[in-house]
Amino acid sequence: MDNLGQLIEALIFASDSPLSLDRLSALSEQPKTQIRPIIEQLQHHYGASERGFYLAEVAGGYQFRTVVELAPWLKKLSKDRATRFSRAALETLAIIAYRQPATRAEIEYLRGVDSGGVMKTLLDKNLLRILGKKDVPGRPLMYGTSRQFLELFGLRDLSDLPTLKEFTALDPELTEAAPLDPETVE
Amino acid sequence: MDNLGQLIEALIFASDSPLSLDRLSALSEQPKTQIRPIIEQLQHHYGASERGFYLAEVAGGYQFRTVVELAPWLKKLSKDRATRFSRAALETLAIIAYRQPATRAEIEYLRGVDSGGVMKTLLDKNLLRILGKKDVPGRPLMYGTSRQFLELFGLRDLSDLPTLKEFTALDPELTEAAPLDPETVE
Amino acid sequence: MAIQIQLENFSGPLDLLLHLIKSHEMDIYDIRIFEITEQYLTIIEKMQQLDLDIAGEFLLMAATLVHIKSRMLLPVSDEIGEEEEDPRAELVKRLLEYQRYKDIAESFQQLPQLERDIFVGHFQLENVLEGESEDNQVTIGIYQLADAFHQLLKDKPPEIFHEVVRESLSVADYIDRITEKLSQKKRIAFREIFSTKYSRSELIVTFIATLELVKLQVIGIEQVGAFGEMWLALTTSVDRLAQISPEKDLLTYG
Repeated sequence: MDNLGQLIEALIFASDSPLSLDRLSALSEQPKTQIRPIIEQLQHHYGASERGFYLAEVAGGYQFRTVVELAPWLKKLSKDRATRFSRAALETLAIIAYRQPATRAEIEYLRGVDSGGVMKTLLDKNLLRILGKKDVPGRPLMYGTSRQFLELFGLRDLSDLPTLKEFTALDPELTEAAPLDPETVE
Repeated sequence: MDNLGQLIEALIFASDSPLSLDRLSALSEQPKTQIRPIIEQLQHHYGASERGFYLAEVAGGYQFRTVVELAPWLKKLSKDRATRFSRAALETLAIIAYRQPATRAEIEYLRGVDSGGVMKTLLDKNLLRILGKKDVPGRPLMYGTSRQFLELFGLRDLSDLPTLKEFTALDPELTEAAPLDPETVE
Repeated sequence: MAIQIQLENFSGPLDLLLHLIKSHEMDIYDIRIFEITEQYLTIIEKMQQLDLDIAGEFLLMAATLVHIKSRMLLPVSDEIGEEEEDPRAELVKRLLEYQRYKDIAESFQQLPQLERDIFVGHFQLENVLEGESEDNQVTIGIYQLADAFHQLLKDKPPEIFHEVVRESLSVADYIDRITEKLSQKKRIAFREIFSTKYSRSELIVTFIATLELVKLQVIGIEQVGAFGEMWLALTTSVDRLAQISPEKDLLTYG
């Protein structure tokens, strides 16, 4: 593969949107007549040898795309990553970690949205546990974090969690969030 | 290229972070012994033919990356994507990379300046992580570098960092990180 | 020596000291402390005259230098047999160690950096994510956990708990306002639906109205990146909007 071919391949690879012939020509500072045969070569290369991706022509430009047949396998990439959580899960976990024992109502008040689903997921993943029932009318369940939670975050115990004060101490410009209930927070 | 090869290539291609052998094995539902030779094949394929990108081993996994020689051309693609690191940020990163787990006090003693703000920025960029609290009075938070740090600089792991000996060998005693004066630090 | 030095150009007092040592061709192990202290103080004074803010750390180092200087002036007593430590020793150690991390930082700068020199692909997984609600994934660690909690508390003034939203502010009205905005534009930023003129109660009702619309699956929310802008878009036709109106009466927030 010659140098221009290498460059065109890398440009298409690295761009986050399809690159048109015009753009490729501008970026590589080469005339389109030079680039066209390279595109054809690349299309041939990736098309012929049954590779994992091919050079697609989309939206007036060129872009590498994974082959359609592999979609069922690639779907799994976006799921179950141990260290990746949805924002909702992270928020819920954060509230429970810092305010335990916490009731669902408290969590939903802080998050402002229904949190039943995400709490169920966290319970299923063994990151939460039920601590008992709260002695108030309705006797709601109280939740806390589990041993697996500590393991996931590499904490020895809950006192290893940074307090809000320590957290805001990092940046003098961060104003310390007013704790709702100072006793529970710190 | 056989089917498993095609799948492995597509998985690595489509993932937004490096994929380890373990993850590739889990995603493809094939034993690692099957995957290892495929990786080697891919490394060979992309390495030998001077393509625009190659299969890099980084942060404990595999990822396609553009070849470094093309940097001057590819830069044009990244108008505002690249993060420019300040000297302060790089110094802080350097200290933490080599001395982790490091406390904020240690970092500030070495740098001679308040480093809370710059540490916060690095934490926000996921380049640092909190490792827990140190077992000394006051239990200060300990910091270390993250997987994203390895990805940023294309390191396989921390041992890929140049050894301290390679830097300013003015003092033969300084081959290792100098012990800090505990009184000044804590 | 012409004082062209800008403190901002130095990452701290150690950096400035190293610069002075180098520019005066001194041996770092045998710093001429009188000379260096004088140089250092001149710079600091000049800065003060120019009314520039000098960070406390620079002043602290000035004090340290003066202290070392004064200790150097003390006669070394022969009576105490023990070898007395060079008053400069601690500073030298710090300077050497700092110099080293400064060099490492410089080498980091030279390393090929992702998104600056080296790039990874940005792929379209064909037919993969279509129709799938891509839960906004975030990397988590202790820091992210603490940050999430901090954000929640910060965005939540404590008093709201017992606040009763007045009858005059009906969620239904605000639902109408949001859907009206959305039917004019294809998608709008989450922040845009909150007028800056809104009172806190109005902000809350607008927020509840947004949640209600998401629950009714009339609008969708998408977020680019972990803390990126959130975008709202209608997921239903304008015709269907009319049908949800009766349900709005059931909303009990008003």
